[in-house]
Amino acid sequence: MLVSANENFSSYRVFTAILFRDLTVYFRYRGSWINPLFFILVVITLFSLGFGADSQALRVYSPSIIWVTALLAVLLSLDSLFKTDFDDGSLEQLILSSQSLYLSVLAKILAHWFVTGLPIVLATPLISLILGVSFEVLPEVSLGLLLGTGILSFIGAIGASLTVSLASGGLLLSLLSMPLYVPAMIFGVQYLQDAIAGWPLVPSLSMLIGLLLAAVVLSPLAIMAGLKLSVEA
Amino acid sequence: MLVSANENFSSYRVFTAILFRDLTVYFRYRGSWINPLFFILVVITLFSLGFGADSQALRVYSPSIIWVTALLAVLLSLDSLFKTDFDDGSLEQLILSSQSLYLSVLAKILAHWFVTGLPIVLATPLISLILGVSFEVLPEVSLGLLLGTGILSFIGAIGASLTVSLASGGLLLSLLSMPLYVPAMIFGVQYLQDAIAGWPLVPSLSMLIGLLLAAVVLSPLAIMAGLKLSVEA
Amino acid sequence: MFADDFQPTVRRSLLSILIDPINKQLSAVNGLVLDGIGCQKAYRQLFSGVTVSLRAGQGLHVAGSNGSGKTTLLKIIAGLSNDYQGSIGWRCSDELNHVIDKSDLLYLGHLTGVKSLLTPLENLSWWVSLCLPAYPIGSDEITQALQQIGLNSELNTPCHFLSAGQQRRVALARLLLSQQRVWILDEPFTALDHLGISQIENCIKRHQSSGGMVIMTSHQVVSNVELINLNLADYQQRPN
Amino acid sequence: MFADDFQPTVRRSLLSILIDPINKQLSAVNGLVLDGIGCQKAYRQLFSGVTVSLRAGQGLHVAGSNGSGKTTLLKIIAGLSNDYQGSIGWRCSDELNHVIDKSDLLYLGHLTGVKSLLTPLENLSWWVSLCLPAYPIGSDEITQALQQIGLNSELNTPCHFLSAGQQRRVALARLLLSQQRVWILDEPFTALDHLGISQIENCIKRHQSSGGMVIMTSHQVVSNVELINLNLADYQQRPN
Amino acid sequence: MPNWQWFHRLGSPKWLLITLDRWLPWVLGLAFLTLLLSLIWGLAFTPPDYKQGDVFRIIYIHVPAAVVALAAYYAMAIAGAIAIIWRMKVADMVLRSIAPVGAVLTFIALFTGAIWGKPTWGTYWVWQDARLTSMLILFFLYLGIIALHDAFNGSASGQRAAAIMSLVGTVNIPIIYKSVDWWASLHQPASIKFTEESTIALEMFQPLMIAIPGFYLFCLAAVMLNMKVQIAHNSRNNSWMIEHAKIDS
Ligand code: HEM
Ligand SMILES: Nc1ncnc2c1ncn2[C@@H]1O[C@H](COP(=O)(O)OP(=O)(O)OP(=O)(O)O)[C@@H](O)[C@H]1O
Ligand SMILES: Nc1ncnc2c1ncn2[C@@H]1O[C@H](COP(=O)(O)OP(=O)(O)OP(=O)(O)O)[C@@H](O)[C@H]1O
Ligand SMILES: [Mg+2]
Ligand SMILES: [Mg+2]
Repeated sequence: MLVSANENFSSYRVFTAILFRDLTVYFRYRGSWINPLFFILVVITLFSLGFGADSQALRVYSPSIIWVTALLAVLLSLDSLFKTDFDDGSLEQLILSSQSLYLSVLAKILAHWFVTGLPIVLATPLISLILGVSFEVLPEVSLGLLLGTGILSFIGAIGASLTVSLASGGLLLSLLSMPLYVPAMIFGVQYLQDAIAGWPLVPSLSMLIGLLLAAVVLSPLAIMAGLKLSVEA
Repeated sequence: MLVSANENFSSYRVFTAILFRDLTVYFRYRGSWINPLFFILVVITLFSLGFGADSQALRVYSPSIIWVTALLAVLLSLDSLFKTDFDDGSLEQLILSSQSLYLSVLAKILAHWFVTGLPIVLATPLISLILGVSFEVLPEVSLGLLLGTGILSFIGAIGASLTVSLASGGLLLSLLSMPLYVPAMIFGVQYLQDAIAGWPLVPSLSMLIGLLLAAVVLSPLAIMAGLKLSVEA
Repeated sequence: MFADDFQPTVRRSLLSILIDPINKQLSAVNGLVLDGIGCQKAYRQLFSGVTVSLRAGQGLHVAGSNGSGKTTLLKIIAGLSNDYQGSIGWRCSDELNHVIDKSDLLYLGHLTGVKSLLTPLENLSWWVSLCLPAYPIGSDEITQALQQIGLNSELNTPCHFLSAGQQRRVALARLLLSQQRVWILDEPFTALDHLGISQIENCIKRHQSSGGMVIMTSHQVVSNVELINLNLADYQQRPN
Repeated sequence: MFADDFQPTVRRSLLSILIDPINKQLSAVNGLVLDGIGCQKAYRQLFSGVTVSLRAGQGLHVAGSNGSGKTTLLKIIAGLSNDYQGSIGWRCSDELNHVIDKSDLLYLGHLTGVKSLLTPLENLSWWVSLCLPAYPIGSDEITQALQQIGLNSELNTPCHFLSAGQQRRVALARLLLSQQRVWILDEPFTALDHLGISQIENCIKRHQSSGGMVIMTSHQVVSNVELINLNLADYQQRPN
Repeated sequence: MPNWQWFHRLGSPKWLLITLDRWLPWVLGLAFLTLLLSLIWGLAFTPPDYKQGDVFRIIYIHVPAAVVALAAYYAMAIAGAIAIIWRMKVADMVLRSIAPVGAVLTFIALFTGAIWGKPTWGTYWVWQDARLTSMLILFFLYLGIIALHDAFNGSASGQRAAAIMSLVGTVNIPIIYKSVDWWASLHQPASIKFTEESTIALEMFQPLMIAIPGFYLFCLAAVMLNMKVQIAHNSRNNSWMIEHAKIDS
């Protein structure tokens, strides 16, 4: 009894320690959390620039544009998720820690999501404005981005863990993650389309939630294996 | 006399040494040159997926799509342009070399372009196929991508040199480069639109060539300063 | 009663016993056993048949020339590499137990796990929460450890401003707080000045005298610590 | 005639003379002069007034505890940092010449510039083309240098597979080919075994006897090389 | 007492190479025979389709290639699972040998499908069609696994990484299979059914039923060849391999 209570407490301590350390590191570089946001805004602006006057088309394609850009922003930032820890040996310490690596991985991804996914979600009004999406569906679009960025972070982290020991892993990461992202893409775009058109949301929403749950529960398993093999390499 | 001839020879030797070393490093990871290509293909595929059935719209927006994707592919790969050299101390040796840093920087960017820009240029037929761009304007589109990827590499390298000493420079790099890219984007998209529509190319083409020349001549100056600053930090 | 020599502090006594996975009962640990460890890298046998038995309070100095496989051996013992032959385990009252809990090992390799963006204080606190989550180590103790190892004015300077030796010290400060039974130190004296080296040596001695075990490598002479010498050259096969 | 002690090989004689930038004529170099070098980091004066004059064939051992500023001083001399007071230059027949050509300096710091993806052979060849482009050094000589420093079977193994000491050796092999007049070595003995250290010491001795200069740091005792000792502790200001 | 000898032998590259050498000619020969038979039957002796004319004959390449490409992914993922759970070197080799074959088959399915699409759908490619896209994704998945494996320069970590990736990639398989039923699609829904009446004419169906095993055999032969290459590469420094190479040449 005592042991298990103690264990729970120390798991909790490890989880928060990793979460807060990562957040400190991210915030010490002010760029870390502004960058993905800035990136998504610039790319979306570029797109609308490209679409020019045809605001009708822009509105029709906005679900795809939002998703593709969010995907790229997350992908771009995922490269460094485990990289710095690998380079300075923290990853070895993480693996050697007696505490559950599963929790550590969860904490790291969560911290990462706080500085990449969350700012994007919070920027939904701005994104909607640029793309001319009606403000009436703001809650629905935000919810979609919330679930979506979560899925993107967790799935992308698998690729990040597998490529962390490679010098030029950045693009290999995209290569590996893209196929895995497709299901999320399909349902996510579907959901946004439904939301913007005012159709019933339950089917696509439940798919998204299911995907997120599956990603949260299952992807750390693959990530743990990926990290261990990377340290061995 | 003798000294200067000798100097020319050794400059040449340094240039080729850097060029070939970088190419060796890139090719040792077979991924390095396949990845940007793959990336651009996947993203374009995703885009066309997003655009769905409306292949007419796809054709109209293909210039913007091509440019945005090429830009992202180059940006993604630029992160590691000086990073690995910085991390292992090669950059210090490069700066300490008695030979002109200007030439060294040129060689590094050229090597990088060979493995990112060139594959994209060579993939023009495939890109045109996916986006439904007519094969008749293939030479013009290829030329546009040739000039465009060159400009993107040189301008992006400025941001890369400034952010190389930062741990999470990747997205800061995008942030710095995006504004610099805007002129190139505008003229590049213009050029591709002209090419696809069969309009006269001289005005936009000459702008692109001018931009490339300016980038090749001027950006190494900024890059040299950026690298020296990064090593001191 | 059991494992008397493992009780320098109340804390460590927690670790000196082991729950036998089969009989689910506590048993005392007498030492670490390496049994016929061998490793092959790229079709070359680096070493084979490394057999050592380390009792509580003993230390092992793995010697060998550059590239002989010292780091490889240490990583195997630390559990960071699975690509080896032989077996490693605790000797618990004459029986061999192959489950080594990770909370009993402290590994410090060529890479130290010091984040250059964080300050020494933040770095060490993180490590304490990560590797010693069950112990109530407060921030006072952490500050003290850093000061003891020679970092006074630099406690709140991000580590990438520190010198090579100071960065190593941030990592080595862990030894002062460690509750782990076995220390695995790969060239701990790198970049340290004389004072630093003697501090670490004292640290190791104290650990040994409280029943801890040390496995280390160093190309420098380790003068003040009693260590069993293990020369990897003796375990190399002739190339055939 | 001039600078007799700079002519061990035909090649080095090329470097032993200097083109005076003002009078555009050749002049002999007698030594390196550091004049009142000081450096401040984050409002703290690390050292100040470091004044040394090094004659051809002499060596300087910069000593000091961890964090005293040795690496900082070496980087200043190498020209990698511009943030200092004082001046550095060649002494050419009693005059001071403040232009030090980069081709006269070899710097080897904590980071070595060895690419882990490339083989030792490729790494050294690259460095030769980069830093000694004017000399006809062939691949035979490069291979020889690597073999001499103890890398035989690893010539074509990517460096990230090599051990810590072997990687340092790849970098140190430069010393065997070097044509530079001044070597600036920051802890060259890190990770080396005894044989490696004595090899490097011999290398430095040979360089000195052919008129070269060495500026180095090391926390280990340098026994076989004659070096002027410069203790940075003597140039520190009391904290006020 | 079960005989585990074959299992341990599997770990011996020498035994494996010799076994492969023994079986390869048979598999290869059988593959060529069945392929030839099905092609001649399908191209020359089947009546043209009343709607599509002779174009439909591409089915004898397209469908087997698509079916085997998907099956190859299963086989690869299973090899990956074995490699992870039992750490068998052979499973790694199997995985790495299947990947390029699967990639090529997927490409063939894509290519022939595109060619077929032009006369029947009026376009080479339809983006919103889930089956087409998911097939493309499968292609990328194969390429990603190959690239990942090779990026580690042949170390054990690379093999594990590829195994993990192949397992993770299985999430796409149900989508590829179910896509036609889930989304309105231009593409044919599954018409070959074993439990109910097939919705395809018997004359067209029979050569197809020979072509599919033919492709399976051909795939097997290619994988075996690849494995020989893998073994030779992995054991290139071993004395027995050098002897073996001498005997061969
Ligand atoms: C690039 C485009 C295409 C792709 C990627 C593609 C892909 C596939 C795939 C993955 C299968 C599934 C095999 C299985 O069920 O295991 C399949 C089967 C099939 N395809 Fe295609 N296909 C394409 C174009 C076409 C076209 C244009 C036609 C004819 C109009 C066609 C006709 C069929 C038929 C009849 C089957 C067999 C269906 C069954 O019996 O299950 N396909 N294709
Ligand atoms: N893939 C490979 N190919 C060839 N040799 C390899 C490979 N991987 C490792 N090695 C060899 O294995 C050895 C690893 O040695 P290790 O790092 O354990 O040495 P060490 O005893 O710690 O040396 P040091 O004193 O230099 O730290 C090296 O000799 C290295 O050359
Ligand atoms: N931004 C900064 N803020 C505070 N201190 C700084 C800063 N930058 C550098 N320092 C201090 O400057 C010193 C740099 O020392 P340097 O790296 O030259 O030491 P060193 O003599 O080479 O030591 P070692 O023997 O450990 O290699 C350190 O004491 C470091 O704390
Ligand atoms: Mg070592
Ligand atoms: Mg130093």
